[in-house]
Order: sequence, then structure tokens, then C-alpha cells
Amino acid sequence: MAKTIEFHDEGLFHSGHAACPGCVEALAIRVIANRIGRNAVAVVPPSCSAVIVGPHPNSALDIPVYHTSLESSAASASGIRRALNASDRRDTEVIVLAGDGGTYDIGFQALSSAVERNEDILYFCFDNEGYMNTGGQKSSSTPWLAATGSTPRGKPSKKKNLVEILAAHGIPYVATATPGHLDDLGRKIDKAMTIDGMRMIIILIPCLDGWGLADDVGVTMARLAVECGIFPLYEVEQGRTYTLNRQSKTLPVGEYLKKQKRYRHLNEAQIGLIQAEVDEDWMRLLEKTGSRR
Amino acid sequence: MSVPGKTPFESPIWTTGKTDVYRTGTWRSAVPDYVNPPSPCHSACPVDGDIALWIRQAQEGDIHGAWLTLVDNNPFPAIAGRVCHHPCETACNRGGYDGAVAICALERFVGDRAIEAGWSLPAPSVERDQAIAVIGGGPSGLSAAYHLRRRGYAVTLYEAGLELGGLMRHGIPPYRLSREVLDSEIRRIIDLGIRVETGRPIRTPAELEALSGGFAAIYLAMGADAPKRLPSLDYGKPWVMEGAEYLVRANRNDPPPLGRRIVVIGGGSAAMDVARSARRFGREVIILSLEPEALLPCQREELIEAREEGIALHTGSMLQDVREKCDGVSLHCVRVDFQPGVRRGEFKINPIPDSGFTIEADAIVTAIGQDPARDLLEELLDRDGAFIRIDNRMRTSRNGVFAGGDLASMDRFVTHAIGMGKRAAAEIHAFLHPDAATEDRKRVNRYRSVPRTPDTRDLRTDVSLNAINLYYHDPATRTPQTETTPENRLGNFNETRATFTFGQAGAEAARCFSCGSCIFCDNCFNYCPDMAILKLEQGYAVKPDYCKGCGLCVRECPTGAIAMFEDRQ
Amino acid sequence: MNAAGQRTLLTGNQAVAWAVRLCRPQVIPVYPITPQTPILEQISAFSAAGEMTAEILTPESEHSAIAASIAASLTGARVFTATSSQGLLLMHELLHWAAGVRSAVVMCNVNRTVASPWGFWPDQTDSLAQRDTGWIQWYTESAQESLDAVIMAFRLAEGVNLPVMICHDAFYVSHALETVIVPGQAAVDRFLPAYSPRFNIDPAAARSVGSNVDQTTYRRARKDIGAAMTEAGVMTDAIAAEWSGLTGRDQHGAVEIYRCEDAEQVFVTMGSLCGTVREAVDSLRGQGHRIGLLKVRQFRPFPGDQLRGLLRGRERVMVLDRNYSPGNGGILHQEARAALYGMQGQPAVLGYLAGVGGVNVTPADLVRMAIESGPVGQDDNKFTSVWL
Amino acid sequence: MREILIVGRGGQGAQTAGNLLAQAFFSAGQYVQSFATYGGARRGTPVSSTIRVDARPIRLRCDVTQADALLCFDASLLDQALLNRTRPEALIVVNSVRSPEEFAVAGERRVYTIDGFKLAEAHNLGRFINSALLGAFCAALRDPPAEVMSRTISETTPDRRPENLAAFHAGFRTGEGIA
Repeated sequence: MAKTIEFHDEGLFHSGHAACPGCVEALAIRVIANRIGRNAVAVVPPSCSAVIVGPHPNSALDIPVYHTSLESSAASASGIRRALNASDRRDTEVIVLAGDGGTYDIGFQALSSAVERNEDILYFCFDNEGYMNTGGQKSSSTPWLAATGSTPRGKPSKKKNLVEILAAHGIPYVATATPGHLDDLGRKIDKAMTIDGMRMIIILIPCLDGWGLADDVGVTMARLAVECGIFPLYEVEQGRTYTLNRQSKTLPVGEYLKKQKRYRHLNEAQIGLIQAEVDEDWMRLLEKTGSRR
Repeated sequence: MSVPGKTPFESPIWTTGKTDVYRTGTWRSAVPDYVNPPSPCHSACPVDGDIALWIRQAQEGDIHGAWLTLVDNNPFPAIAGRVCHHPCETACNRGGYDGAVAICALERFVGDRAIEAGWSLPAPSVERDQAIAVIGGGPSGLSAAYHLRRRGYAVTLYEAGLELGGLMRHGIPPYRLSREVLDSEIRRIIDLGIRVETGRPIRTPAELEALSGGFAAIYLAMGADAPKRLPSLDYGKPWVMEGAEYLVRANRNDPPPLGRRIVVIGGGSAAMDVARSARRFGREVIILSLEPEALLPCQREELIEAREEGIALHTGSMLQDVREKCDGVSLHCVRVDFQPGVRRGEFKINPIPDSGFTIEADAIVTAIGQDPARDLLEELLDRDGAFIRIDNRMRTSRNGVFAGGDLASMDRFVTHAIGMGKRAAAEIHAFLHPDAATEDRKRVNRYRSVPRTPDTRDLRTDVSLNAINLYYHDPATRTPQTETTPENRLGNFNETRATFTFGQAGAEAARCFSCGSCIFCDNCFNYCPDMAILKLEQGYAVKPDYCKGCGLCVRECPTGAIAMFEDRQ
Repeated sequence: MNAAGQRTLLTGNQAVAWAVRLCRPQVIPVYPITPQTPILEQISAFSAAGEMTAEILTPESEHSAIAASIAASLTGARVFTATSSQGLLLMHELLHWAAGVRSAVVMCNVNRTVASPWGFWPDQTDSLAQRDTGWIQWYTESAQESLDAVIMAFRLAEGVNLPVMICHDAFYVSHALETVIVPGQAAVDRFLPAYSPRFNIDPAAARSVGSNVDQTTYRRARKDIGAAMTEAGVMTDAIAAEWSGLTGRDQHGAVEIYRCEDAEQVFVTMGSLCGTVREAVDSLRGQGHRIGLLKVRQFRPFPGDQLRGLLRGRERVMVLDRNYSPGNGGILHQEARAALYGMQGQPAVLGYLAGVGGVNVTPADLVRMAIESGPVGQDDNKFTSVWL
Repeated sequence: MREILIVGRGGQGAQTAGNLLAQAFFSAGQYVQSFATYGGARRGTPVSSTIRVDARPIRLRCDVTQADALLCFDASLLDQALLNRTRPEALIVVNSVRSPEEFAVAGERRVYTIDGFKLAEAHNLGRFINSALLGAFCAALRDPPAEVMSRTISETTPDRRPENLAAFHAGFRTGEGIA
């Protein structure tokens, strides 16, 4: 059974948290918390994560959490980083656990600046492709044609490619990951922790409620996203060196789209258009990884 | 702070504890349970083999452990690994993915490894005073003797012939089952301390009565040695022969002189054995069966190999009459529409008009099944048609006398006979030690006769392919057994298939989904978003305080060992 | 530099930078904006010269600057930041946050007109619009006062765990080069020990802060801020007294009174206008008028009790506002009227919008205003402020 | 209290001159308050610096509208609006090749002209005229003392210190001559 994972739960993420049953964001937080260890501080903006690790007066995490405003995660983390540096605690990891709204949208300005300053922060973006904590509205991470509360007939524009944007900043490390590939996620966390400066791991979080999924398929859906190439697993170092972690896409996108309520309005022609887009993006990615010349 | 006054800062905004205080288990309506439901192969296995377990042991390289698990249920892994009709493979979930696991070939590998290594069967853990007689030295009798002996009984095995093995010796040609393998596995059983009396037929009530006094129980397993005959054929003719007789002689390397062209009538393994044996003696062979090809009771491999060996088949065809000619016989046949009946062995046929054809031949051998001898124990035991009547505990109408195998069942397969011997041993044990045997019987009939109670999860539902998370199982094609080429098969009775090499066995064992078996992969623990799975010394438990009932553990279980149930909290 | 300090020429902004240097903050997140920028530049120059060792963080916006400030403060660092006008308004959301999580950030806000239209002139509407954010607010009159205020502000902020905003006027204070006594480092170190908060973000304790609370906890947190504000009111005067002792210079607490001993009329104002009022008071006193000045140094917590005590029985209070709240006039006027309302010996309270938009206000303007106001009349308690 | 106004165009050094003057008054033991032009100053646009000087602390925080003295770096700036910011008896020193008489100013204002460019060029300072003008202005104002002003220049001028000091003294001598 090659695909089972090595995982040591040190108990740094506690039961009793407020995630929906089957929430794979909670699963990802569990892996992150236990990989990062106790010598860390988390910054959490309003998001599902904020709900999950709360509520007052209890915390689900064994590291301190600073609950900050939606747009200021990267700035708040910078402040903590600098304060720790000033008291010579450079070995304490400062992490951010933010959603896509707080990262791609309202928090983007602060994020861009923190990346430009190359603050020593490990930023996790839980990308559930919309404002799911507010009941499911579109964000700039919502994919093309996905229906949300604010795009009931499907989002007319494409998903923002945050990896490329951050790569263009020359960020030391940016990677994609999913809760369906916990071994890969764990490895990326370990790797990120050996790198100085700003690091970002974008984790696709199939939102059970927001995407219209059964309680037990979050992991399955994340794997489908990777297998059909709509969410490739890859890493970029120093904005230049691309590594593709799953070498091929093996499924048509329809296998992924048709299992989600947010795409149920699509007709075959539209699925074909999405397939074409995914194919093109995949080819471009292959060129960057040097797999295709 | 030299400034007077006390600061009021005792902030309530910092956390003081952890979320464990919230019992989120109250959210759920369903709860997972480690039910380890039966694998379909197990449910299909006539000996209740723990197939998933022994393959798992083989995966881990523990061949001896795998063998011990095998012989817990079946003392003949090397034999079964050659001749079993392997309903396990038909049931195998992997069949719906990329080809069933070659369970039978794996079993043969383990069995051969045991013979090669000279492993002994586990000695009885206790010795009991009670003596038990087993009548019949075929697969069922040997199996019962073995299981009784392992439970500590003093077993005496009575065999009418001079050699043990029954049908395995008389009915199965050496190219399918080498005599060395047969002898090894029988000897190993006898070596457990079983008294064997050969040349001791027990056929009459008096003979049985004579035994009754000395034995606490008796198991009857004399088999079915009365061949069925085609009413339309005159068995007195020199060009007609029963398949059983043909095989006995062929297996002694003494082929009957029936001429060059032989027509074998029948569609089961026996028919195939007759045909292929005749082919090995250089005959031209045609098989004529009522069943269409898809419904032939023989194994697929046998059919394929028979064809490879140059045997012609007329399936879905019936012999209408035979005319003698100067140089042989003409078989007038017609094609038929074959409708299988509800019970095994039942069918209806309708000749298809204008479909007649003729086959020229020198002899006809019929292999259309066998019944228990009509006169056997007449008047002493109740009968059910041709069979001795038994109840669901394998008891005959006479107290302390049990029966099984072909004597009592229509299931004409070696492994069915072995399985009945095993169950009979358990029932005899239960009969003699009602208290101690409850658990024993439960174990033997784990999935067959446990009464359902409100606390019993639905244990009897086999793991379906849907319950297997295929992400954890990369596609891998079934490992074929190395076969002798058809040309090299003819002219000898060497085994046509080779035992797996270690490499082949490893690759094939790795394909097993381990359906329904917990393989301690930790997936349920690792994928639980609520940390609601507790790791135990051996296995896992659900923490009821925190499990939200999402079912992710079930979904991510690679083997379908966990299932969701309505919560009764 | 001796213990009593060194006389030097500094602008108000440079004086603030000097004070910051003396207070040894560990983290300084600042975004440039006119007329605050010289503070950032001077601090950066000190840092570049190795004269201070703070982590200077220059993010993309004031919003991020204050976000970083709050987080750094909660992590246990002494934190300073500075801004002005639009920058302060951009911070607005997080100003509430800063107080809500009880950070001890000290900020200098250079009071500048709020757009639109665009302007760079002294006007206090920017900071007064933040009066409900939970920050302690001090308004200073001179470079010297700004310098002293920053030092005292750290003591206060860290004493009650509330952020403190030092407000000084654009141009008249921020850019005026004047004689300033810079206290010695030893004196500041004695006055301001290292910050050690009772609660902070620390993996060793692993306590979290700011998560969602129930109604009762929220209410309690707000009441606690109120109690801390009350405590700050007491502490401010004590801190000023202590710093007076160390510097040998008069330091004032929440309010300062100038020539009010027998005053029938009292000017009430904040910030740079106070200096000009002093000249007007002297001039009017010279002409025989019994007039004085009450300078509100601390706008939050509002020193209402002190105003009531000091203004009881006066004939007339003239509140000068260099700010404007459209629809309700001068903000200090409204607050002073509310504080004085209904007490025995309540003076007439007049409000003047003086210097709004940075327009020049001379002593002569104020003298004329005082003289022309004449005897106390019925209109003297009118609700709205009058444009000067 | 004296209020002094220095005007020029961005880049001419008028604001530096104001700072130097304030520094010199401070060094001489006076209280000073000095503002430079504030806001969006650009090269070539009019800039000014104001200085208040007093023996006691200066409290006044409003614009200088009645300057006691004016140093004007560019004669083209000396218009009525500027003159309106000076007292009727104000001292005015203006950088010009023209004679004082050519400047029609109202009241009892005393106007002195000095050819700053000529002095600057004579001391290899090119078009940096502020040292020379400061010399003339100090002489005309009789404050701050020349040695305090020259020390201030010496302490704060980053380069070509001897040339600037020489230009200051030459300007001072010229100022003494004309005042």
C-alpha cells in the first residue's frame, strides 16, 4: 500500500474544533500543526480557519493564534516576525492560516508587500475557491463558470493564478498542495521550513457545503482535481525553478466537474471549453517545468 | 510601575483552554465501526478460507504464516491451489477493476512452498479420549479427520480402497495434480496421528453398527462413486465407457483401447479430464455437451487448455442416437436450447429444429456426473433422493452419525468436500462438547450462521468494489501462471502449469485489496479531521465524544474494513 | 549628553524621532505620508547610523503598518508607528483592533487636512474622527512637548495596555525648527523600563487572542477598555509628575491651565493653537481682561471631571476647534459642552471653528474675538460652533 | 521677538540659509522657531523660510505676516505681495546687480542690494549664493554675530567650506559697507 502516509500526530491540533463534519481544511490544519511543531505562532484572519481554531475561550491549536483582520494577515505576521526577531527568537516559525478571500482578494496587497520584503513567514492559503465562511460567494480564486451565491449563473472570469503572481515576485518558495496528498503536503511543509524568507503553500480545499459535496469526499475531490490537471501539484523556487509533483493528468475534467453542484448547470460544450483551458494551462506548466520543450 | 493605582488589565480576550471541552460527537447521526466485513472471496470460499489474511501475510513475506492460516481451514493448499474451481476469483473485487487476483495460483505457491520446506501441520493442542471414526479417505473424510485430530480427538480413518485420496487420486489426472503433491499433503495429515485402515469398506448397516460401539461419533464421507449413465447408451458395448473408469485407468497409465476417435459426453471437469487424458494418449477427441459454452460447469482454464490441446467441442448439443458401423460409430446429434434450472444440476432442454449433425467416432465416454451408491447404508439412514439426508448441522437421522461430501451434497467440487469435512469436524466437536464448542463453531461459520441481534452490525454483507478506495490501488495486471506449450503437453502427464516464482507470487499478492481486512495502514487515524480515531495496540477505536460522523475514515479505508452505521448514542 | 538633557534645534517631527530613539522600541512599522515622512526618515537615519536597533518595517500601506504594529506589540515588543491624515483614516478599522486586543502601540499622528480636496495643512479632523477607536489621544503644542509626550506615552500605553496616539499639528509643530531639550538616555531608561506585558503571543504559553466571543465576553472586554481608560486618566497625571521630576521641566497631564487663576473667560483648545492663545491671553491680560487658557492635552480619555472642576463658575468658555464635524461643528466644542452640561456654576460655552483647513489664526484674531464677544448673553450656549 | 523672512526659488539655497540663520541664532543663545516652505516645493518655484528669534521661549504658532527683515534671493520675487508680509520699517536685503533705488518700496523699508552671483563666482561657488547673501544679511541685521554665523557655516557646510566661509565674509564686508 504505497500511498498511505507517514504521519506523527503530536496532538497539536485538538478535537472539539468547529469545522463541518468531513472538512478537509481541518485535516490540512491538523497536518500543518503537527508538522510545524510547538515553536510557532499562527496568524488567522476571519475565515473558516478562524472558526475552526476558535471559539473563545478555547483554542484547537497548541500554538498561539493571533486572530487578525481579513486583509492584514501578511502584515500582522510580519509584525510578529519582527517582534520575535527583535527578541532573538528567529527560530520560532510564524505561519498564516488564511482563506482564498483573505489571500487572493482583500489581503493581496499586504501579501504582495510581505513577499516583496521577503518576510520570514510561512503562509498557508486554504483555497476553497470562494467566500465559503459567508455562505459561498465568488472570490478571485473562484474558477471560471463555477456557480456561487454572487455568480449564480457561473463566474464569467478565470481564476486568478496566484502561484504565478508570487513567482513573479521571486518568492523563495511557493507550492500547491491538497488534503488528498498529505504525504506531499507534509514534505512541502518540511521543505518550506528549511527555507528562509517568505514561503507560501496554496492548499486546494474542496468545500463540502460550498461545492455541494457529500461529507466524505473532500479528499477524493482534491485528488480528482489533481488527476484531471485542474489543480496541478507543483513547486516554484526563487520564482524560477519549477517542479511538477504529479507528472501527468489522467482524467478528463468532466470527472471532476460533474461531481460538484457548483458546476451542475454546465453543458457538455462548456465542459469542453474548460477542458481546453486546462489542457492549455497544463502545457504551459510543462514548459516551465522543462518537461516539454 | 511607580504610578499609583492598579491596572484593570485582566483581559478576558485570551484563550484559557483547548477545544476538547466541546463534545462535537453530538453532531453526528451516523458512526463508523470497524466491522471487518467478509471479503467476497471469503464468502465464496467453500472452506471459509481467510483469503485476505493469508495473502496479506504473503504480501509481508511471511509464507509460513500464510500457510498456517491456509491450513487452519484447509489441509490441502497445494492440491486446492491446483484443482479448486476458485469461486473466490469469480467473486474477487479486483475482477471489476483490472482482473481478479490469482488466488488459486497463490495458494498453490504457498502450498508448494510448504511441501518443499517440509513444514508440519500444527499438532493438537490437547489430547482427548474420545475416538471418532471417519468413513471414506477422500477429500471430505481427510479434511474431517484432520480437523478432528487438530481438536485432539483420536481419529480412525476407514478407506475402502488401498490408497487414500478418493476422487483426488482416481478422478484428477496427474497433469493437473501431481501425485507427489497429493501424497505429500495426505501424508502430512496422517502424520498428525490418525489411524488409517485401508481396504475397509463400510457400506452396510451392520458394518456401521459394528463401529458404533467404539466411537463417540462417526463421519460418513464415502463420496459418490456411482456414475450417472446416459439412458440412450448401451454400456455393454465395447465402444461405450464411463468417464470414472476411464480416468482410473488413465491415471494408472493404462489407457483403455477404445480406438483413435473418442467422443466425450459431458461439460464438467471430469469430461475435460477424460478428453485431455485421451488426447495425451494420442487420441482424436471431441467433446459433446448439453450446456452452451458459457454455461459449461468446467473451469474456464480447462476449456482453454483443452482447445489448445486440439480437442474439438460441440457445446449446446445432445446425442440422439448412435449407429454402429463397420469402422466405428455414427453419433447423431442435435443442437439444443439449454435452460438451467433453479437448483444445481437441474435444467431443461429443447432441441433446435433442423440442427442435426453427425459425428463419426470409435468410442464414447460419458462423464456426466456421479451419485452416491444406491445401496449404501440402506434402511439405516434417512435419504434425500440419491443423498444421505443431513440437517444444517450435518447430522444424519442417526444420533452421533454425521455425513458430508458428495455423499450428502450436489456440490461436486473438491473444495466443497473439504469444506464440508471441516464443518463436520466442528459440528462433531460441538456435539461432543456443547459448551466448549460454541466459539469454535462460531469461528468456523463466522459469516454463515451467526444470529443477528440488535448489536450485530451487518457482518454478512460482503465488501463491494464501491467500498474499496481505488486511489490506494494502482492498476496492475493479473500475473499469469507459466504454462507448458500445448505441443509439449501431449504425450505426457506432466503438470501443465508452473507454480509461481517468489517474484510472481509477490507481485500477485500485492494486488490483493485485502477487502474487509484492517491492514493497520493508519488511514482512518490519519485522515480524521477531528482526531476522533484512537490507535490501539491492535487496531483502532472511534472516540464517540468527537466523531462527527463524516465518514471520511470509511471513504479513505483502502480495504473497506470500516462502515458507517446509524448512531445509537 | 547629560542627565538634564541637551538643548538642540529640532523640528517637531525630529523631536518625535529623537524620543522614539530614546525609548528603544523594537519594532517600527511606518508608511510615508506628508507631513509625517520626516519622522520615518529621521528614524531610518538613526538606524542606518547604528544609533538605534529597531526592526524598521516599511510595508505597502498604513493599513499594513498598523496591522504589523498591533501584532508586534502583542508579541511583546515595544512598538512605534507614525502617520497622518489619509494614512490614519486608512488605519481606521485596525485602530479599533489595536485597542480591542489591548496592544500598547504608540503612534504619532501629524494632524493634516483630510481629502478631498487635497491639502497638507494643519487640521485635527483626522485624529478626532478616531475618538471612538479606544485609543488614548494626546495633543501637543510644540516639538518639546511632542518629544516628552512620546516618552510618557509608552509608559502609559504599557501601563494600561491601551494604544496611545500623540497628535501634533502639521507644519506649526511638525515642521517648525525649534529649541528642544533632548533628555539623556539614562533618564529615559530609568523612567521607561523594558516592556513586559502580562499576556503576549508566545509559543511557551500558547494562548490565543481575538477569537470569536459570546456577547457577555464582548461586553466585558469593552467594559475593561473603559476601566483601563479611567485608569489611564489617573495615570497620565502621575506619569507627568514623575517625568517632571526627572527632567526638571514642567510636564502636564490631561490638561494644562494658563493664567486661569481669576479668569472670567477661558479659552479651551488643543494643539499648536495653544501657543498663539497664550500670546492673546497675555495681550488681553495686558488690557485688563481676566482671561486664561485651558489646554486639553488628553482628548481620550476625555478629562471631563477636570474641565468641570476648572471651569466651574467661569462666565464664558470659548472653545477653539481646528477641526470640523459637518453637521455638528467643532468636536472639542461638543465634547466640552457635554462635559460641562448641567453642572452648578456652568459657564456659557461658545464654539469657534478656528484654523480649520490650516488657515492662519493670529493672536490679534483671538483678542478681537474675545473683546467682541462682549457680555454673556443668551446666545452663549448655542449648540453650533461659529466659523472664525 | 524678531521675525525674519527669507525667500528664493527652489534650489537657490534660501531654505538652507534660513536653517543656518536659525542655527546661528540658537548658537548665540537665542530661542528660535523656523519654518521652511512646506508642501509641494519644486525646483524653480518660490520658496521661503521664516525665523522667529527671541530671548525667551517662542510660543506663537501662526504664520509670519509682519516680518522685521527680509532676505530675498531673487529680485523678481520682490513684489507687493511679498512686501505686504513685512513691517513698514522692515530691513530688506535683495540679491541684485541693481541699486537699491531702483526698487520702489513703500513705507520706511530699508532696501539693500548685493550682487550675490558676483561674490559667489569670485569664490568659486558658481551659483551658490547663500553664504554671500547670509554675510550681507547678518551685517545689515547686526545679528547674529559674524563669528557665530561663520562657525555655524563651518560646522554644517558639507563641502567647499573655505570657499563658503570666504564668501560669507566678503558678503559681510559688503553688507557693513552698504548698511
